[in-house]
Amino acid sequence: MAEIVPYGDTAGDGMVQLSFTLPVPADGRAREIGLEFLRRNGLREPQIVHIGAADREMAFFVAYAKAAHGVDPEAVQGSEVEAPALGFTEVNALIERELGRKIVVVGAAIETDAHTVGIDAIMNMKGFAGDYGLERYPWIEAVNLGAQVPCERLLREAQERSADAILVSQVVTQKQVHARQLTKLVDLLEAEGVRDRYLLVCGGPRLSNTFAKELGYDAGFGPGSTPSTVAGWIAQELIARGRPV
Amino acid sequence: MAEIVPYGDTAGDGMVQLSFTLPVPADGRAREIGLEFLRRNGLREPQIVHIGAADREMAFFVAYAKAAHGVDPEAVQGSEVEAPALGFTEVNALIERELGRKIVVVGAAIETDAHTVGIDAIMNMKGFAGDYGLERYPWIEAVNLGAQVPCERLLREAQERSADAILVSQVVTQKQVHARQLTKLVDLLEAEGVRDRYLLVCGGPRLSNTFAKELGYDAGFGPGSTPSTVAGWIAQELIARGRPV
Amino acid sequence: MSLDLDRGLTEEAFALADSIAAPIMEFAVAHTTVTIERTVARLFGVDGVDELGVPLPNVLVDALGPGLPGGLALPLAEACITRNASPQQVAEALAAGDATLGSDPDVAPEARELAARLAREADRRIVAQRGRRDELIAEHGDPETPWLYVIVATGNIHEDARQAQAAARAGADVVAVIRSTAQSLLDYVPYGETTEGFGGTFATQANFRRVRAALDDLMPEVGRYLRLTNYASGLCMPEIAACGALERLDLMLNDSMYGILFRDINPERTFCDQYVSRMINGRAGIIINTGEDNYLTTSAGHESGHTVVASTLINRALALAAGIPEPQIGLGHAFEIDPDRPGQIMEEWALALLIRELFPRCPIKYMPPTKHVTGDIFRTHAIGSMFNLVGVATGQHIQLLSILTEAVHTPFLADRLLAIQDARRVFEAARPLRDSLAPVPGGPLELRAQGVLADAVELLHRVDDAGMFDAIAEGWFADTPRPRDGGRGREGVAERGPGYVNPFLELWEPQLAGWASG
Amino acid sequence: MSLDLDRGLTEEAFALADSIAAPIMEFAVAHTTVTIERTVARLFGVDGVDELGVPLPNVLVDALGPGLPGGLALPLAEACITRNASPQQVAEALAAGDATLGSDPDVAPEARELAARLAREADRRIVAQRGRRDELIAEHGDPETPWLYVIVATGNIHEDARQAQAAARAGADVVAVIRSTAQSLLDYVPYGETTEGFGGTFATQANFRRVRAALDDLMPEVGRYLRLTNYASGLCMPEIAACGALERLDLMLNDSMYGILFRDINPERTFCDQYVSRMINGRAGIIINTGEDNYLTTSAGHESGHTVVASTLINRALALAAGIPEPQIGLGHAFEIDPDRPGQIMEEWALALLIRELFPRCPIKYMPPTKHVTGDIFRTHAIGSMFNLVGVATGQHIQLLSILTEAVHTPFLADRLLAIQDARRVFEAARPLRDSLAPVPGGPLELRAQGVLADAVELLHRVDDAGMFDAIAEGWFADTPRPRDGGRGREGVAERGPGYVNPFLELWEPQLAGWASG
Ligand code: B12
Ligand code: B12
Ligand SMILES: Cc1ncc(COP(=O)(O)O)c(C=O)c1O
Ligand SMILES: Cc1ncc(COP(=O)(O)O)c(C=O)c1O
Repeated sequence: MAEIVPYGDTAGDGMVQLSFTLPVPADGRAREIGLEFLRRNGLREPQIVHIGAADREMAFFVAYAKAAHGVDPEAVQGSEVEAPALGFTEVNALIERELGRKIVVVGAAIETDAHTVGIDAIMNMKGFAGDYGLERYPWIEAVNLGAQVPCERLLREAQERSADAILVSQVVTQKQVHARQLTKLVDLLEAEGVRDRYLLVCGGPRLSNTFAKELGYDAGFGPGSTPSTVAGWIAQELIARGRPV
Repeated sequence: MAEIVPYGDTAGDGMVQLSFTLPVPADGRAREIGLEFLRRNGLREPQIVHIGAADREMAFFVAYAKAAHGVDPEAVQGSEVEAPALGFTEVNALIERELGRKIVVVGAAIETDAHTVGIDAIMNMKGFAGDYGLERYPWIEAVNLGAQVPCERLLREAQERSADAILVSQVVTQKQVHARQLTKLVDLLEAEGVRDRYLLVCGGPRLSNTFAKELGYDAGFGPGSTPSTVAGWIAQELIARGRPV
Repeated sequence: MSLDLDRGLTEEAFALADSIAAPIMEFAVAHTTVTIERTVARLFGVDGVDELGVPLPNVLVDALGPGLPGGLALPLAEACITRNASPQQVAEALAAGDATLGSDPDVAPEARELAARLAREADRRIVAQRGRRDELIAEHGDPETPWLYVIVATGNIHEDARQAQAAARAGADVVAVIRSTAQSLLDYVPYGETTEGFGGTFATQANFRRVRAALDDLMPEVGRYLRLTNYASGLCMPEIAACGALERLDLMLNDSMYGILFRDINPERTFCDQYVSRMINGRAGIIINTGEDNYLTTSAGHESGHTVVASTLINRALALAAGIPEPQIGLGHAFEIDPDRPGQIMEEWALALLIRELFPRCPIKYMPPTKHVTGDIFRTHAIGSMFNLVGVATGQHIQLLSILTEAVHTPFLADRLLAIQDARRVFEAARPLRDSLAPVPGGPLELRAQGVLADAVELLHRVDDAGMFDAIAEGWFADTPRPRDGGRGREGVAERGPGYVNPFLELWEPQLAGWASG
Repeated sequence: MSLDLDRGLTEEAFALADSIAAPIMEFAVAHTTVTIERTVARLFGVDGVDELGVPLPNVLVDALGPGLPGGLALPLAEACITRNASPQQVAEALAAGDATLGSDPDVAPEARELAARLAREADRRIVAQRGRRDELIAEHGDPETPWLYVIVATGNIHEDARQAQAAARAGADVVAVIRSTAQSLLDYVPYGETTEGFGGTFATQANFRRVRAALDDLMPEVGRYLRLTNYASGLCMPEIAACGALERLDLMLNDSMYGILFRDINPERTFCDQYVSRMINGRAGIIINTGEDNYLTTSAGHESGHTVVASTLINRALALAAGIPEPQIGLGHAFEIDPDRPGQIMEEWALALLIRELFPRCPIKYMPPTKHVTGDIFRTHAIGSMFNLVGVATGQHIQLLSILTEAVHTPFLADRLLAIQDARRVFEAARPLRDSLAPVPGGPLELRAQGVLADAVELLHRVDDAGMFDAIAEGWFADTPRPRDGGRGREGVAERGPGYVNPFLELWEPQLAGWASG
């Protein structure tokens, strides 16, 4: 397939909107500095449509410009987790039929992260947006350890319960703290030589499946994920891996 | 001076915000396509923070990323029109003292453009944001021809009134119609061999001084311009050019 | 939400508006214009252009000569009879230089009959489209108010159609195709599907049809009737109204003064044209939308609320006089006070509520902030959201959505999407406010509304005394003075002479409920 | 704007809250904690860290040993006397292994006197800062309400100071420096100016001083008093309150349950700590801010309004019991119902008005939408603008501004600017709404407010019956069950034994108006 470019007013115009702050005063020279900044970053026909003073020596810009490059969607690898479109009942039936035993899942918001609403949405009874959480699945044993759980403790719990999958939530991303903490868990699993024993899954609003895989996870779930998708993926994956009962 | 980069959360982080629409469905592959689009346009560490369906085959993205290039403000040429910071009284006094006669100014919104609020703000009695318009200046004779004035008519009026300056407003910019119409006027003046007789000034919300100069104008006034700045610049420029009385 | 309005004052306001409308109507019914005559041609089925691209209705009316003696209907019908041809064939022959417009007294009675028959046929087509609309509404459902009204303006009718569909999928109820700059100054209606325009797309009958079909196709998918809009105002009001009637537009911008004030069209011309165009809109079941919002772009919004109110009253009187019933009179007003002005939101709320209460049966149309928004698209978006709140809390009927890039460019696909999403959210989230909050008696909002009404009545008194033509010449509306004999298109106005025949007027005028009594 | 609230019901609500607070206060006055004792050290002037980076107040209290026999004041004073040294010198010597905490009965009477004198000195410093605040307000002026409250959260105190200044120049009235993740779980207060933090910057006394100075410097330029805020809640409530008192913070987040519910801190620990920290806040003239907004992040906003109301009543009762007068009790609540829920804006308006009317003398703090906003920054910005409208229309006192990137990252410099500009505009534009609109009696908004109040009273009854510890263990607040003996920091709680001495309590407790009677 051919390259596509952004669609603003009409097909093929390539228009993108930008906003940014430069450490210069919002004076008569700001516009040209902003335009030059955009040109240097390869943007074509830039227009600055707003300049506001964000401080004495700080100018906030709103701009429109044409992107110089398109993208060929066919050539792009990677996507969100592809899970079977199964509901609560189907997933349970699948586990019962194919595995014949409960799947054990241990989850937590790890290290410094205290945001539990995301992992709770996936794991707790109540679930998310009308979709029941894993705790409610008769064929899943779900243990949610809550907030700020050190990696060491999470691993210990997983080992003690012979978990099939470890679920990790990371919400705070400032200064890449999530990447560091997620990597810490992978390192720990590898150091203990148990990485292959678990499906390792992470989730959070700033995570993508591709990024999760780069970090060494089996899957990553982004914003708006639902429990049934997660459950469906885990069940499917365990079955595919032919995990012994 | 050194290069500067955008300031998002902290100095030097280079963060910019973008939004754009790509003609792809807002499905599980959209995020990676959006990220790849940003990377291909040279943006670093792109994050897609929102994907919305703008149509069946249209996805709207909001993104943050780091700009790959900074800009050296010192190296940037061009700026808004630099006019003396004179008020109504000073400008009149200056004209009286240095030229000793009224300046004649003819203005219009030309060709297809019917937006007169901008040129009225500069020329009519009432003015703009509490700053009187040129008509009120005792030492300026200001003739506002209004909307949708053909270039030919504007030139004829300028000639008949022996104008010193021609003021042109252009507001509609879709498909570069303003550039075409502004160029038409310059071409006409040059064809008639009278380009040098007039200070040629344009204005409008999407115009900049630099762009105006590229098109062959003496100055261009952007959004928020005030009558006294325009009057001050015209007076100063006529004096500098030593125009005979 | 309800204001404590002085009944005496509101009755005075309506009576004054009727009195102001009367002399205008007297002028209108005594005159015709080139575009009114071209409308006859169009409704007789004449379409297409000659080899120079001149529309055939123009070719016919040009052939009629200055003064438009007797109107086009009879000479055209005579030519049809003499040549045993359709009006279209006559027009084509005329364009080719093979025919003249007959003035053959022998066939006159027959011609009158033919003209009357052609008019009845046209009327049936119009009424059929009206019926079709009713059917489709019954089938697909009518959206809740405020209707979400968006514009498309790419210049290319095919892109417009695509974006109209995208908007409808996102939740738009009404789609307007903005016209290319300066079309309103053309003394003809362009022809065919067009793909080049600036700031908008040409209003042509074929373009109407193109987008109409795109929306009709989508109704089963979106599960509601989708309305289409275009602009009548300009030098061709009745012709465009006729195109709209034939192609089942649902709303049309049709203001009795817009052309005068904002396009420098001659006042006499406009008053004749608006009358006939409105008669057609009325017959077609089309909701007209007036353009009072525009006043606040050339005058200061917080000072000119009363001119908006006065104008809506006059526009309504003139619409009733053209036979349009109140449920089709979409009076316009706007959220257009400088947002940096202290108290702005309260003042906007007051005006919106005032218009709502003055015209409880009219599908009033609320226009978004435009003039005081800037390239700060975040600010514009937030101001637009406030506009949506006021719209739903005061029970507006048609809400033209605010676009975050209003001060930048004609709306991008995604700009419109953001507008629709905001309106949907705010309308649902704030709908119960209308029954939840009431103006405090004597509070700032109620006082503001009462003050604006009082000022409007005062202005109406002055207009009534001066007469409408003089009031306009004085610049009392939109701060834009327009003399009665100035502006474009006056040469196209002619007295309806004693022999003047217009079978459409014969058909429709008697049905008017008697404009003088409003 | 005023709701027709049932006076009987509101009085019942206040009485129930007092009754619920009583057993908590009984527990609090009978216990001390490690951080309460460290607070004594801090107020005695002890600061700094040992060579391992352990804060000297911790070194001292660790030396006291488990059970905190008798409290720190006497042993420390005794050591001072025996060594003829200041508390700081004693602490340094202790850290170096050169000293022990004395328990020398000979000097006991002298030590009691020294302790009392040191406490009076500390009190004078606190009162002096309070006086300085009053002076500066008199000199530079106090902003109109709603105050514009923004957060900075870069992790680096110097960037924070710079951004605080930028925000103040743009119009912010209150600046909060958000703490680094998980600081509240540290059982010590970090030391010195810090430049590394995640999601925020460490709360240290030096950091307080750094931003305080940045804001003080700017007051002449911006022409108003600039308020500074930080967080007391966590494992070190009274210590941080002491630092805040000494560095002239103006507001402090201080919730009687936040640590329990959202940081899994032991309930007994928190109830003791909140009591002493509030006593200090009260003395320092600092406005406390409670954190009811957080409930709506773990519970559904439209279902849990009554838990917010119940909690504000309890928080108020506990604040009064700690000697804080109403003008310093900044009860928190939030605009946190799902914006896609029909009627959301009406329901938010109802809750905001209810809180306003229940606590007319409290500087109530209104928290922005956070949980239901998304990466669609345009939508978030518009929702924030609506929050600003409701804030000013219902007369909120402190408005924590909504940031368009709430769901994305801690606020960028420009994000905060956009928030401030929106708030300034909306506050000015909508201010007169408060006197313009009133709830329709029996309308949806009034019914909603009355319903939430009734549910709150019902919940208070249940809490009163069960007792607070059990109510929390049941998960009645924030849908988060916390057992009395669970959570962090319980080992740091000890009974105030018979020999317990705390000269600050001796100074401040008798001034309390008698908490049991509210
Ligand atoms: C609620 C909340 C809190 C609550 C948390 C309560 C609790 N018990 O969780 C409280 C008030 C305690 C809090 C505190 C803080 N927070 Co907070 N908080 C939020 C908020 C408002 C909502 C998060 C939320 O609940 N979303 C709803 C859930 C359902 O969505 P979700 O997490 O994305 O989860 C979904 C998916 O991502 C996925 N998912 C998530 N996890 C997992 C795991 C697995 C295994 C799978 C499969 C899927 C999955 O499935 C879920 C359902 O679809 C966000 C802002 C926002 N709107 O996003 C800020 C936010 C996350 N917080 C932030 C910060 C910085 C903090 C603080 C550090 C300071 C502060 N600003 O107050 C503290 C300290 C927290 C700490 N130590 O970690 C920042 C993070 C910035 C960044 N990107 O680095 C945010 C973005 C706000 C901001 N703009 O500053 N916070
Ligand atoms: C008012 C208005 C109208 C009024 C005009 C009334 C009148 N008599 O002027 C009406 C309703 C008639 C109108 C019609 C149309 N408009 Co219009 N209109 C606007 C609007 C809302 C405000 C413009 C304005 O008055 N600004 C206030 C003045 C004071 O600002 P200004 O023009 O920038 O002028 C300042 C400076 O630029 C400078 N300046 C300007 N000119 C000059 C000249 C000189 C010599 C100097 C020194 C300085 C100077 O000084 C002024 C004072 O500071 C804008 C949206 C917006 N907010 O910008 C759309 C807008 C300009 N219109 C637009 C369009 C497309 C149209 C139409 C084609 C269709 C439509 N959308 O309705 C028609 C046809 C017009 C035509 N043939 O040209 C588009 C243009 C898109 C683009 N960039 O191409 C805009 C941006 C709206 C949009 N987003 O779609 N419009
Ligand atoms: C009533 C009315 N008619 C027509 C138009 C558009 O006219 P034109 O095509 O001249 O821009 C407008 C635009 O604002 C209007 O308000
Ligand atoms: C009352 C209260 N205290 C403290 C905090 C911050 O605590 P921490 O530093 O644990 O994130 C918050 C944050 O929302 C709060 O609402």
